[in-house]
Amino acid sequence: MFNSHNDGGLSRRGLLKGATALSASALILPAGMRSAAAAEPKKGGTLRIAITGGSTTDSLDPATWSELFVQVFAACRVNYLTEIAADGSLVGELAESWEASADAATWRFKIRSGVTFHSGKSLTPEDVVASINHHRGEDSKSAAKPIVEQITNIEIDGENVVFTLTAGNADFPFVMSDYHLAILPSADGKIDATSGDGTGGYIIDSWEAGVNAKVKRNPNYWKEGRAHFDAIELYSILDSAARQNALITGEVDVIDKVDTNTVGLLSRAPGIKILATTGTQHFVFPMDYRAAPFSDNNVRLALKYALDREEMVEKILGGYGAVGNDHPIGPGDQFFAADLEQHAYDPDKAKFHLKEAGMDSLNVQLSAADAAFAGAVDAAVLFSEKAAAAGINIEVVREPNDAYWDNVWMKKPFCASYWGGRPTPDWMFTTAYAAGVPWNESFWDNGRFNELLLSARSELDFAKRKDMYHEMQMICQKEGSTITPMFASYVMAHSDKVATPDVVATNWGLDGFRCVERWWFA
Amino acid sequence: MTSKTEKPVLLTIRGLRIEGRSEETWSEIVKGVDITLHKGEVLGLIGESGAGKSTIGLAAMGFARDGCRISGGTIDFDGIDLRKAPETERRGLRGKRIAYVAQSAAASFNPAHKLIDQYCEAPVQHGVMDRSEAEGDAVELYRRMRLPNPEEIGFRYPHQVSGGQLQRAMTAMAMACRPDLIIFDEPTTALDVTTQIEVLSAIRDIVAQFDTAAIYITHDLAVVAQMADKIKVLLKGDEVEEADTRTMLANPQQDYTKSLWAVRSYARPVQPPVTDATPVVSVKAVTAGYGAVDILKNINFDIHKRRTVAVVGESGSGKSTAARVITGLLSPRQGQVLFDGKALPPDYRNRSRDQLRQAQMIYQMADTALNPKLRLRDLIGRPAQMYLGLQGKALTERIRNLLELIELEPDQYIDRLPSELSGGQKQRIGIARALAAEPKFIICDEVTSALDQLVAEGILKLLDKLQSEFELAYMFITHDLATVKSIADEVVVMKDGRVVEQGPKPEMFQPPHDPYTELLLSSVPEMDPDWLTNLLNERKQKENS
Amino acid sequence: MSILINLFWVAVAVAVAMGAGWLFRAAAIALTKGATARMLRTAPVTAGFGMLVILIYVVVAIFAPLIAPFQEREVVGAQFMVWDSVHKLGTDNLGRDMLTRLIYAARNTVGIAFATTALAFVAGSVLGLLAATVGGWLDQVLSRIVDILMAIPALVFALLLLTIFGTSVLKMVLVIATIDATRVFRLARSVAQDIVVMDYIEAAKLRGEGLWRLITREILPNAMAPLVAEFGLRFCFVFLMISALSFLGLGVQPPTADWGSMVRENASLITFGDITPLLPAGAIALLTVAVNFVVDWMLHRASGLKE
Amino acid sequence: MSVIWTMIAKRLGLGLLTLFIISLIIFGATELLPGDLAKSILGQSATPETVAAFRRELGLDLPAHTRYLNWLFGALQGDFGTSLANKRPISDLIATRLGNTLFLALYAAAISVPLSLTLGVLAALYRNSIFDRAVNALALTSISFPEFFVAYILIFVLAQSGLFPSMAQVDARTGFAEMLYRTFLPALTLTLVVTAHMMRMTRAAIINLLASPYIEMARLKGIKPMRVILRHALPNALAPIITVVALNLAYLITGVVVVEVVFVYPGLGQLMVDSVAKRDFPVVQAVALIFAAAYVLLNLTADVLSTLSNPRLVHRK
Repeated sequence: MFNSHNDGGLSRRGLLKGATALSASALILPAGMRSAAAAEPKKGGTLRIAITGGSTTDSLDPATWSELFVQVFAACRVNYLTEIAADGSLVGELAESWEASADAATWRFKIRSGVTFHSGKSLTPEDVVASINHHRGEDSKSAAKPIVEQITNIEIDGENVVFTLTAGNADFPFVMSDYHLAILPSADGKIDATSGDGTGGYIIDSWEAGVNAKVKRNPNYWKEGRAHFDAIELYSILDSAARQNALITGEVDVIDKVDTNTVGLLSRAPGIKILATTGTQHFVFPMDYRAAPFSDNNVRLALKYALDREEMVEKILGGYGAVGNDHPIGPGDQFFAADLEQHAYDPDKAKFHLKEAGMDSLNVQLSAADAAFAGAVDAAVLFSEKAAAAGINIEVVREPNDAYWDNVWMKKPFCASYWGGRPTPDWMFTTAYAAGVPWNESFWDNGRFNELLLSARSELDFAKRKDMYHEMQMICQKEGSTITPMFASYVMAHSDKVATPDVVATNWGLDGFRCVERWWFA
Repeated sequence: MTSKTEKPVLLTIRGLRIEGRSEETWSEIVKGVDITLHKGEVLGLIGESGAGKSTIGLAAMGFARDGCRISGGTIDFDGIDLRKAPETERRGLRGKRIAYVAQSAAASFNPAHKLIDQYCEAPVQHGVMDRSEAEGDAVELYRRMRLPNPEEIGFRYPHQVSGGQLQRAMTAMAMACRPDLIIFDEPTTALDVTTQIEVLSAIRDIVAQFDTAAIYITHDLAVVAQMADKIKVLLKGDEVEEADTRTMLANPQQDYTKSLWAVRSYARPVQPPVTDATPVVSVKAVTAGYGAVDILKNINFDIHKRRTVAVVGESGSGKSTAARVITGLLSPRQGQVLFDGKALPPDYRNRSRDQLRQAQMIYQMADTALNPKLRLRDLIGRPAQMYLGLQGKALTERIRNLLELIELEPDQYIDRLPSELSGGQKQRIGIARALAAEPKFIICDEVTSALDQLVAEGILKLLDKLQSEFELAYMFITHDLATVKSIADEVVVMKDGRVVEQGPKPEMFQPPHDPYTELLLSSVPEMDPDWLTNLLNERKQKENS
Repeated sequence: MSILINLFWVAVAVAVAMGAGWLFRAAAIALTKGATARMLRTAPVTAGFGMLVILIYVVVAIFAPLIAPFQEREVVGAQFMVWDSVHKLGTDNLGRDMLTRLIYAARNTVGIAFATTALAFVAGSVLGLLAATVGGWLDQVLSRIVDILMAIPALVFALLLLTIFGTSVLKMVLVIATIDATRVFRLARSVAQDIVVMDYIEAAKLRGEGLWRLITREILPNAMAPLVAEFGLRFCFVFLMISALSFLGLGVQPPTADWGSMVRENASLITFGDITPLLPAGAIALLTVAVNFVVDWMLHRASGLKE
Repeated sequence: MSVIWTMIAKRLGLGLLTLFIISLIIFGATELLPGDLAKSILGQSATPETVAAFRRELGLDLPAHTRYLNWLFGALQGDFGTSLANKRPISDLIATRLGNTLFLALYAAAISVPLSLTLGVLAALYRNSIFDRAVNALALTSISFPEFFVAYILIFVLAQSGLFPSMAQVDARTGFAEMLYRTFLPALTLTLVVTAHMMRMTRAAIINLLASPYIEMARLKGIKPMRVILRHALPNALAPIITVVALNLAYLITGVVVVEVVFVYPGLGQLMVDSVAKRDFPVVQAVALIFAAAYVLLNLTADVLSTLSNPRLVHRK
């Protein structure tokens, strides 16, 4: 219902899709813990961050976390079994190490010793079991329930916690980095979900839901070379102009989700640095493959040629992003099909395909709300404007932000949507493009594509796999039912007093929520 | 009398010209008037509405109302040139040396403050005395003004005090700084005749006691005759003539003045007595009121064809309530109203359209009785259209015909709005609207009391003419006995919701009277300058005896 | 010093505006005759200025396609281009011509605001007059309902209703009109209560006039002055309501240009001292001031004060 | 005085009825909103099982009328329940925010009411002068800018120069002077928004009376113009002014969500909007009732004061 919540919807959905997709496959193997920071951090200072997505209904219960504010707040207070490092690799956090059975259906995590909670209680494997169980079971109302459903049993074996899965999953350690799966202190096999206690680098000082949270450094933090600030204040600022103002007036040091309309102006302000990380986040317009007129590939192609991607990157992303080529694989990916012809704005081609489809003109409705992604309505308007030259009439329908994912997404035949992206093509394709999967938002079903997806998953030869993914990208581009006009960066801004590591994580905004641990005052 | 003119001159006005603005154009409303007033002298300014008498009175204070400006002449008050003096100096005079008594004390007292607070304001603000002195002084003056409970009355709010008392309190307030000059602007016009006597005598006495000069503005000759040393007659901003009171009354020079005097003599011929025909309207033993209070108590009277029954009484006597019962706006608790011998449904909403048509009403205030947004065509035409079903040409013809009946030129007036008419013309429209329904019976509720005498005269004559032409029965509600004298066939005198006396007019104006009728009759001012003095003496003797 | 210069320009602008107002009034008087000219002669310069502005807005709104240099939704350049000879007021965030958008917005905004206000007034005043005329239980029921609706904060109420029913222009008009109608009802009722006690209403009732005619012919014409004055203010508040709704994500459907949403879209630029967002806001402000200048004059006439 | 007590009793009774009906309306509206708490908290991750579990736990699976009656009986016993979303008692949730909202409302009122009355009186005194017209035009301009826009302009002018903070962050530890300083910009924004309305009404109500005979009488008593306005016109113009002031105070309490968002001020408006978005019905209900009660009470106060300001109603004959 309210604009201010769009931003939140984004992260919530992204993770979940990503997290479920993990069950399919992943290539990243356990690695030792290493520091992401190259420069020498200094200690001290109070970091003030203005963040979107805070709400008065926020809770300390990890089962309900969904928006950026609570995610960053959590990163201050708690740890997980595993952590995604700034370079995208997986490192252990509260798990010192882990190993899998040969079929990858049993996972044994060695729990770090000598870690204490803020309350002084020592971390035990029981706490881990209780923390994960909080999301499981019949009565679980956790957002993370779908991703822990694969766990059939959890056992303690000395310092280890052993997870038994329904089937083999090489990516299970990845799952354990999910931000819901915070490790909290337990008693009698249950955690107190709302105590606010944790093993993290900062201890709660005060918290008012939807307003602010203040934490101070945990003097007993177990991690070396992390959590440099004396204290951190998180402010929930929903209005993007207010966030900018707070940064300009020096009332906060870091803001997230910079308004792309004015990012250029903000970058020229003295003492302010823009930080943009480009990863896998991309914006899409899925079309319902099952329904006319989108069931005709010529119509889909006509629409793909009828929008100006360069302009969208420029005007919707403020230049912070890259054009998309109607498939979900980002240009940074090792499997990216660079030689694929780039779809560009070409009204003649669009007209041609329209004619092929036996039409002189096309009238469609495009549903959008800024809940889908910031600027979605404007993007739809630009689309509509450019498409007119090709005889395509796109009527932009602005839907309420409120309940957009409930009422519009996957319900209206043509709408705006977004993906946080996934580290591997298989993961991404499996989440949203494989026939019949829950988040196949376009209801696309391509035999050849589905076949390739299965074989690629089990193919170990890199060259062959590359060929397969290449072909899949091409199929997606030529026959897919999703228009992917752009890849969007996470755009943050901070005062030049704040120092950041050379490598900043791209999996989420604010250094994968971990700016609170990884950044410092220069 | 002569002694006063030997006193020093207080106020000299020469060639006074005042302009008024309407719709962004200025036009002269006072056209060169001269006034000379000696200390302690009372000048009566008399004229009809629009004569500029109030404007002149205010100009004597160096004051012009919003939308007016003094454009020429000199105003010299005791050596001070009020036109040239700065506003602060003029303000210093007002309330202190020149005071003002307004027509309606009820409207001119601030409803938010107690009387005594308002009394004390001028003396304290002008630094004449401090608050406690002023309060003591107020009690003294209230006593002299013969107000009841002089110690206590000042602590009441204006709405808690009756109109006659308020008018005296206002005179007391004007006297607070012992001014040299008081402007009385129609101070008794809004009062009942019996109350008027008390106020007039109190004013006259206090002015004499403090030897204050006064300008007494009124349209009522008989009143001014009691109050003024000399009289100036005004007509449309021009001076007609000025003379000392007795001379003026005895021997007016100008035609206009004579015509003013003559008004008083109109009386319609005496009608033959009624036979035993069925009365058009018959009020039978009606008791009515609001809530638990009975306003009317067992009222009976009949009105016959071609007859005018005047219902006379002071405010609160129930005469208007009687009209409301007849029209059906108020259902009686007991009794009934017969029309042509048949009982009317008590509530107008249950009456048939024809019953509604047969009884029409003309209101006191034509301003509020005519919808200001409708043109005369619609105002008059509507009843004809509704009751008689006239349309198109026939309707227009009827409207023109009605306008002719009320002596207004149809071509000129048919498309005017009420705001484009004079007071008398508006009242004529009210009459035409009643006639348009072709009724048998018309209630005239104080139809002339808001009008100047000459105009009222015209209306009365018109009503008279129409009555004989259409054989109408009139119920004429009034508090003015002069009107009764000129138009009534029969008189019903009411007091406190009861009929005190009723009968044919000639009998009513002949003794013996009911005491209340006697009081009413004797309270009507007469042109004799000694009338008030004599009357008060008479009453005092009666009380003593 | 710069303040002085700014003040100087403000003074010049005011002088020019008043001069234009005076000229317009003079021209209007010259071109009309009879009662209209007499009425116009009572208009102060501010009212002349107000009428001139309203006239300009109406002309712009009606002839928007002829006046505007580009199409309403046409993307003509990069985003936020500076003012130049082609794009007199630069471009907006999507690279649409700002001047064009402003001109079309006049049509849309004024149209929507007018429709909303008109609807609110028809509903509010008919019910208000009815309540005052009939009185009794009808009055009680209607007044209580209005009291209840007014006790729910307008913005929250609008948000609830729009979320439930969706955000098409029609629904927005209906929702805002409903909320505004409660305010109009109160005014109409209180004005009518003063009128129904007048003798001419009594005369009409005694004549046997029906309720409808009583309301439309006898009461309504006399209640017009305060209602028109309220219309002026309400009309302007509709822009603000739309703007506030658009702040909360529920405004006019894109790509329709409307001032309220345009203020919202460009508002964050003010943080950087860019005056672009002042343009639509200024358009609203100018119209508000103009309408109320005229309304003030009409109220003044109705009040009968002669100064 | 008994007149007033009767009126208060009657109006309070009506007020309670109003609150009851509003609670029904709000309940109905939240029922009609698409989605429910379970869905909006879980978002896209909602699966039928988790949603069902959520509903069971919160009692959302009960029929609507049962839930309403449960709430109603609780509320009648003074127990407004706990937030569905984060289990905190609603009274805790609301207490500080109500305090903040009232503080800001009173702060804005403390500036705007005297300001608008003064300006209104001066405009009436110097009516049709340059001063009058300038004040009028400025006031109209200030109300024709959307609130958030006024806020941005004030931030640009007053916060970027470092005079005042752009964020009105306050908590229980903030001292009074600090509170005044930190909330100055939101208070000023609201002042600009409400002043025009009150000022225009003051001016109009006074000017309306200037043609009254008693005003002319006062002038003819030689009273200074300022005193004529203050002592003679103002007391009689109080009723409409009080009504408008009450309306605006109600607005300051109930209608400032936009200002709260821009200045990051933790008030009730934001709580209401968040709770509506999350379908947290008991919180929505409680806040809506507070708003409605504020409106009812302010109106009642206005009517009582209007009555008291009118001697004709207080002192019967």
